[in-house]
Amino acid sequence: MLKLLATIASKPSGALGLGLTLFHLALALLAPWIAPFDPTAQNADTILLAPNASHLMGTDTLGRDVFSRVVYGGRLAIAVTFTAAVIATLWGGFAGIFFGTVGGRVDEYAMRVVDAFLSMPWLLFLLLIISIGGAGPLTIIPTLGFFYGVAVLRVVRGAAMQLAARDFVTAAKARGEALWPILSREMFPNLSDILLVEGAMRWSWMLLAFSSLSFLGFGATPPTPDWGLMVAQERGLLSTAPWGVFWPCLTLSSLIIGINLLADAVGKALGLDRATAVAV
Amino acid sequence: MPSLILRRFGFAAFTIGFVSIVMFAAVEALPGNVCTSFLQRFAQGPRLERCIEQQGLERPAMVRYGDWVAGAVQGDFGYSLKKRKPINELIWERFRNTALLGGLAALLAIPFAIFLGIAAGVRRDRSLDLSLSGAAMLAMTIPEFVTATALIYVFAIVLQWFPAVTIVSPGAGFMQMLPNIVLPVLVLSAVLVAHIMRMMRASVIDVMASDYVQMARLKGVPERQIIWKHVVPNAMIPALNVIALTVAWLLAGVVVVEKVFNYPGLGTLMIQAIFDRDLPLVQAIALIFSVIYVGVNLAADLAALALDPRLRRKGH
Amino acid sequence: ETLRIPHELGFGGAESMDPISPQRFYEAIQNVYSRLVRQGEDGRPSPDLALEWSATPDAKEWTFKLRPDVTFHNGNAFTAEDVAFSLMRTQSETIDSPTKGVMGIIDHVDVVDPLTVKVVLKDSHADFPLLTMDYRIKMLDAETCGGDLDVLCESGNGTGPFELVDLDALGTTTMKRFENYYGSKAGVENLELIAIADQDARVAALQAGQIDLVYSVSAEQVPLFANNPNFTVQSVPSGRWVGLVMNTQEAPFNDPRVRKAIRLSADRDALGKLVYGKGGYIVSCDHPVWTGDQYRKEIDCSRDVDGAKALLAEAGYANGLKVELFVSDISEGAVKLAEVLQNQAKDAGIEIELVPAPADGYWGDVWMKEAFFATGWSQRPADQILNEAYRSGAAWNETAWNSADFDAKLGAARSELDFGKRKELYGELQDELWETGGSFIPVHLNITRVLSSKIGGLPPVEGFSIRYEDVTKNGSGS
Amino acid sequence: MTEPLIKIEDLSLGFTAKNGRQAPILRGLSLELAPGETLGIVGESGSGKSTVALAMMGYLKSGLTVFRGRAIFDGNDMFALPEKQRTRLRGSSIALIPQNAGQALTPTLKIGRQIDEALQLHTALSAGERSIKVLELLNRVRLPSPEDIAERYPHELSGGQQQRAAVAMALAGNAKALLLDEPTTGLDVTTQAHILEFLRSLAKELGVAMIYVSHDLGVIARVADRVAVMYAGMLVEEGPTRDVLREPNHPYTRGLLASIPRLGEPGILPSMPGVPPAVGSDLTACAFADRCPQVRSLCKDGIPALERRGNCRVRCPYAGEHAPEHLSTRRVPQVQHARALELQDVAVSYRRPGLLDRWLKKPEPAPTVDRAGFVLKKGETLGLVGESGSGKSTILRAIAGLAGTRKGGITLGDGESLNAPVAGRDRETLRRVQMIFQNADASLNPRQSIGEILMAPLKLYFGLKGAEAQARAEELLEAVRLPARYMSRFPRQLSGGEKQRVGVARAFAANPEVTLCDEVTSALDVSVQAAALALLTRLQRENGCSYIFVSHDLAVVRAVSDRVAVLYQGRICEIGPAEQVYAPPYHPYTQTLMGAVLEPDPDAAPVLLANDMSEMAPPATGCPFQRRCTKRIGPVCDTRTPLPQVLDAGHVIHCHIPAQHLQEAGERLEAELA
Ligand SMILES: Nc1ncnc2c1ncn2[C@@H]1O[C@H](COP(=O)(O)OP(=O)(O)OP(=O)(O)O)[C@@H](O)[C@H]1O
Ligand SMILES: Nc1ncnc2c1ncn2[C@@H]1O[C@H](COP(=O)(O)OP(=O)(O)OP(=O)(O)O)[C@@H](O)[C@H]1O
Ligand SMILES: [Mg+2]
Ligand SMILES: [Mg+2]
Repeated sequence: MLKLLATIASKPSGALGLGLTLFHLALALLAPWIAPFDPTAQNADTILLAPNASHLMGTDTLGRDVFSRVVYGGRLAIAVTFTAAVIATLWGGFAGIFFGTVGGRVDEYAMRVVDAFLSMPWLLFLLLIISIGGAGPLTIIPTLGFFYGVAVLRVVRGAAMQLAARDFVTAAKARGEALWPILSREMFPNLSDILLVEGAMRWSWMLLAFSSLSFLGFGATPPTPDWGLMVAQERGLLSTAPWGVFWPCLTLSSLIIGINLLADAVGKALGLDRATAVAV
Repeated sequence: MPSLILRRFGFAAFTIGFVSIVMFAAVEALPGNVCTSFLQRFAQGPRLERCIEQQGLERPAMVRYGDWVAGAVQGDFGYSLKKRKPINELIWERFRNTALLGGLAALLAIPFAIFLGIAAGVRRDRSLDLSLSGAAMLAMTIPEFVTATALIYVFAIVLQWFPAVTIVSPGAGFMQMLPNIVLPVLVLSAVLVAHIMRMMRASVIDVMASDYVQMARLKGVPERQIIWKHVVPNAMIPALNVIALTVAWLLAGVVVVEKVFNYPGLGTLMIQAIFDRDLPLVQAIALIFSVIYVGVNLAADLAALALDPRLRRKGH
Repeated sequence: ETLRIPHELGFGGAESMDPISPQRFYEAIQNVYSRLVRQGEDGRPSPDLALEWSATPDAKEWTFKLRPDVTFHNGNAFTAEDVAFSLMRTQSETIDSPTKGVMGIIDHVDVVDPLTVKVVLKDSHADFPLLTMDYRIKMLDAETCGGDLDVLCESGNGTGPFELVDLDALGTTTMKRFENYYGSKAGVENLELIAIADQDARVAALQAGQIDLVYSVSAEQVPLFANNPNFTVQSVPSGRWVGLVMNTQEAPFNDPRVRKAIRLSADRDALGKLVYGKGGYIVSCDHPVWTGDQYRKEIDCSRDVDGAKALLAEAGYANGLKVELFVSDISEGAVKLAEVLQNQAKDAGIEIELVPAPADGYWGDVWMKEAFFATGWSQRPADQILNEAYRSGAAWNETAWNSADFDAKLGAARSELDFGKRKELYGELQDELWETGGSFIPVHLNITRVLSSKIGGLPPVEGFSIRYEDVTKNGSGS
Repeated sequence: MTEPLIKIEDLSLGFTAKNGRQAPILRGLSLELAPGETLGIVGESGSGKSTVALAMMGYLKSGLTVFRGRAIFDGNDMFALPEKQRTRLRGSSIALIPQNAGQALTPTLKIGRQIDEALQLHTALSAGERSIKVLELLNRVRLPSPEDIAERYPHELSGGQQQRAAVAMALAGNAKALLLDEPTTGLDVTTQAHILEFLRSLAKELGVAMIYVSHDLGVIARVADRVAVMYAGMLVEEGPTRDVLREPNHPYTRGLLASIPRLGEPGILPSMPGVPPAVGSDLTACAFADRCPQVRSLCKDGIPALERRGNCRVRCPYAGEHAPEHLSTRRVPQVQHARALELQDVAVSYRRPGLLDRWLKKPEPAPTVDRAGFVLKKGETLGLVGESGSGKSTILRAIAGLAGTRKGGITLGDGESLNAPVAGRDRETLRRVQMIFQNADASLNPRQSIGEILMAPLKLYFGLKGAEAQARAEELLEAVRLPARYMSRFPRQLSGGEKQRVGVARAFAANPEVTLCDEVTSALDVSVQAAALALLTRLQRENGCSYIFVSHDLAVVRAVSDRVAVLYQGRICEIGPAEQVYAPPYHPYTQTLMGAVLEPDPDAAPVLLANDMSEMAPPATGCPFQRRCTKRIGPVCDTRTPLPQVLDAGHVIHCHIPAQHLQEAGERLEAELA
């Protein structure tokens, strides 16, 4: 693990990705200690101040400190998408390994269903679910987790199939190992790299999706500080108070870039070529 | 060959059927029904009864599903709860607008992206590749609503080249639409180009390392000819399906783009329908999008079939 | 030249050309039809189709002298018959117009001669011309409308400065100058009403030069245009407000203590400052009558968090109250206002969850449908607004305010001929609204209007006082 | 001597290692090739054979640079030439025929189109003339119906046909020199023999010079005039084929030749110990010193020079000294009377009819393997030979319980049925049958240490855990002659031969009664192969277990088997004691196989009997070999399944032709081969 980190950090893009990701995680975790102001505190005397010494990134239309809001602004998005990414990776990964290993008719039929799911417009389906279940993490996390899991499943299953054709898996099957030891001991260790990279990639796309939802009004709701919501709220003032839009955009994009670079670097360090993954 | 094509069509039909079931089931699974979730506090008395009657909710789910599908095939998606109008009257104009937006974006982005992907893949790790890949990475990670906002600021407000929001009558012709869709198409294309380019690049790099490209070199084929005759068709094959999937998934971004540009398309209609909890309308739009997506995938499948002689072998 | 103004698509395409329809297409009827009495620049009644008017001493019978030689867009002559028709249909039970409550005071209308009408009221009303000044009391052609008092009349055939060319509420509605207009001919040849539901989008469209004016922008949007030679910013003090509405029949708002607690939890001045900027507003105490109105009652409505908490505890919400508030970007600052109240009410243990709704169709779909939602009203005279919004059964009685006592007092106030006593009665009504009403009206705000600097002839006046026929573009026209 | 066509002068090339050090792949190589001459290059995998071949075209794989030396073709220094001229030379004057033609042909272009492309580049012919020329070329490489082939895509040709198409492409530019990089590796023996004969005649007809790269000395013996033996990027011996093969001078060449099994002298061969030095490593001594049986102190002092000896050049100061004789040991049969395994009339098919097929009442395709029956005694080795796709692996998979549906019965010696698939067998039954796989690399989980790999069966079958399992695993390693410290290593840290030993150890961890060996040596270099065969033989002697040994190499099978079964299209053609099967009478198919065997002997010539067409599926009725048989006797071959003719000592031939005739035909072949 340490060696992997060292390999990643040895390339500038990998180091940048790692740095950005860790930086954002730290920011989100330590927000209460970093943010100088209460991110929801409105103040009529500090409306739309340009960046200055006490408000490093200026203030918004309700006089709230943009810096504090930006620092807090990733918490919900990161928490929601990270949970969803973990769910997606776990279930998609497990199912992918399972179907890739088992093969045959079961796999064939399952893949039909998976392909059908993949050809659903995910954002719209998410919106459909939201229209039924209402907006909120409890709707969004399982839905994101499920849909992105389908994509993970597809990728992992492809890799698992190639792996399952290798003789050491045949050897384990011939030896009479039960399914579970085959999945966990023979298959999983060889696919964990792919899962790691897939998970990271999906996580970054989910961040993008979640911020889009927030922007549309289906993700975070006021007064939660959230990057997507902040952009939606301050967007109209781009020409007079650009800081209200600029900083949340910058932080959001830098986190996504960071995760992307990190995933690329991890993939390269582990010898995977993952540029062909679907950006779902 | 014909049987292969039939198979693809069959699968597309299966997919649409499956998606429709999932969507129908998702709505069925909700506590209460379409009417109660629409009427909320007012779900009682004659209003509820009228709604239930109008939506035909007293019939069993299977029958309703059958009717829904049968209607949808004929372009009849039922009745909007909120707008109190047949859904097909509501969506046709907007479908046209969205198709114009998405279609134009795809039409421009795909060839351009493929070209860039080839350029980057061929010049792997050189400055052109690095700058293209870097730009792609940026375009992929910046949310569409941010790009859109920035473009509006620069091109509509500062330069005043294009309108900031879409202002056209529902029946407007193409020439009237044109200035309005330049910016939305740009935003959608940027993301598409980035993703497809990356994919194409990876595929080109793979193919460049293949034995047959080495062989072509050793045969004395000039580099340019190697790229266009040997690399590109073969790099396209694996990329095609992935491109289709990406195009399909990314076109969901029209919802965001339409919202930002106030564009009268299916996306904005869907957002409104969700706010209104007008589930029949939401379902209809989601189904239409699914059909488009399946269509895109089908097109990619058929293109792959045309490109790849290996797929055409019988019984494969 | 074409003047392009936005409309808010508040009814999502269901906009009607009948001025008294609940879904009246305000921007269109404003220019197509005329009133008997229009609102002058000072807000006082000024002649329009009626050149002069007078009342009997008990203020029960009002006689209007009409303008001669006026024709409708279709060439029909405008006569006293049309006035009688137009006034009487406002009371139709089947149409159920929001004006019904206000105009219900009319008993009948006598046609004295083709250019004279006598309006006989059920009760005395000293300020009756104020009522006829309402932007919906437009004169329709009885013939075009078929003379039936009980059906909507959406012909668009009026006497106004512009005639309708193409009605397209979802897109662009076009009008052209009416050449036989009785007043000064319109300064622009064409008028386009462009549907843009979203406030941000309207502002963006104005910035991009796609439209020529935005009726009202919020305080923080002013800097987008200030110091920009391409735009003119006008600020007009007015009785306009953006507020929140609690349905007094729905739990938990059916408990007056809850309503009062929410009202007490607000710091109105801070709210005004946050939402409308310094000086762009006048604090109000949930009474719809603004300081510019002669009947305004001054009330003390300073913040009282403890009081609010006590009331909540009494009402059984000692551990806090959680409510949903439906808001949309309908009028300037609506969403921000909700956010600020959310923040302020938190201190009193009231948790407000904001439920976003689309602006497009808000007035038809959300307003008056939910229990707690945003609203916006233009300036109206005291009598009109109190009757229109608080008389039980009135079409736009958004708080579902139902008090026989209140209704009786309303009647008494308008029939009271003595100004002092009348003012006192109106004051009591305002007091009652503050104590128990369902409206949250934190401030009355200045209208901040932004025009393209190509526009001329549009003085900084209240919205209902604008005369679009005088507006010019690029110095063209008269 | 004429002016050489190709001249490589002191060529060193390689990659630059991370620390900036030059890591050579070729070390000071000098070679010459005269027009019309064929040079064979042999050596173990990784010795740099392909790199030399490519260097002759002035081509370097990405990442490689020339450190020193020149490659001169026809008077041009290929590496100094401007790119444009180099490109023009390639494909016209010097052409390459790749190892895997299937992968070297662009999949999306028709064969005709690809040949046409070469013509367009290197000739001035018009389009019409070119299309005639394409057909002519296809005809010249003896492809049937050229018009048809020209319109096909590469995947629509068989492996041998692809190889021929590649040759046609190489010939398009009227090349003076052809480079062939293992053009027949991966092809069946029969196909390989056909291609080689064809190449030989081509070289004679056209007078082109050829460089033939192969690790198979049998192939080189057949085609090359001169042989260059490479080791660790260096030439260790070079000279006329006959001299090198008959009187090898370098100990490495001698070792190599000694470890190749011969049909005529079955036996377990000596192997060379150790592994070659890592690619790119710094050499300060003779690269072979560590593995050399005759090593002297002088060998470690420096890299010996290439010295002339007779017609040859040799890189060994002690080349002249007589080496100790390499002795092969004959296997002592261990066959007991008791049965270990019995197959009765087994059929296996992979394709189960789908719902649709069943509904349409489509006739079921003939099973992949049919009527397979034999008995395996305790301590016996049964060899299974046959071309690729003949169902060898399928039979093993059926026994192991991995293959699809089947009929017939498989039983262990004590009557325990093996009809159920893996999931339906109990632990004990599973334990008694074990498999060893072809590709050692793929058969070991890269994420498990050797210890874990060995302990998995111990835990599964014997419930051994912890120290006990550890101790037993170390014993197993000991048994395959690997040190106990390998327990904690991972597969990637082992050489190919070592990995195969681990695979063997894993199978023996179960203490099996029957071990199924599927091409266990075909991925190994000959010297390593010899060691693996010796290991298997020793383990059998020690454990008394039985083997089914699958290989396509007749000589190897002969060396290790007591009995041999010859398989064609999933049907047994001939089965019997090894010495009987390898002697007349032969089944016509056996005879075809025998005729195609190439021995590292300059005088041995193959006898090509049947054509080399490859069949995709077994015929529905009649003799499986009917379509390729040269001795067909009539329609009976197509309609009736041949009955077994039982000869003495359990030798069975499935053929309609009377054994007497087969005997005579076989004797004629013997005579021809001798
Ligand atoms: N581009 C490269 N960079 C680094 N090492 C390389 C490169 N190409 C080849 N090598 C190494 O050079 C060595 C010689 O390779 P080459 O392909 O010439 O061997 P070979 O004798 O043809 O082996 P084989 O019989 O397996 O084909 C191999 O160990 C290979 O790993
Ligand atoms: N999993 C499978 N599904 C379908 N067909 C298969 C499968 N495995 C093998 N076959 C087919 O069965 C036939 C016999 O294959 P098998 O692998 O047993 O041959 P083999 O003699 O081992 O060949 P090789 O020497 O190439 O290993 C071939 O035609 C092959 O295509
Ligand atoms: Mg090689
Ligand atoms: Mg096999």
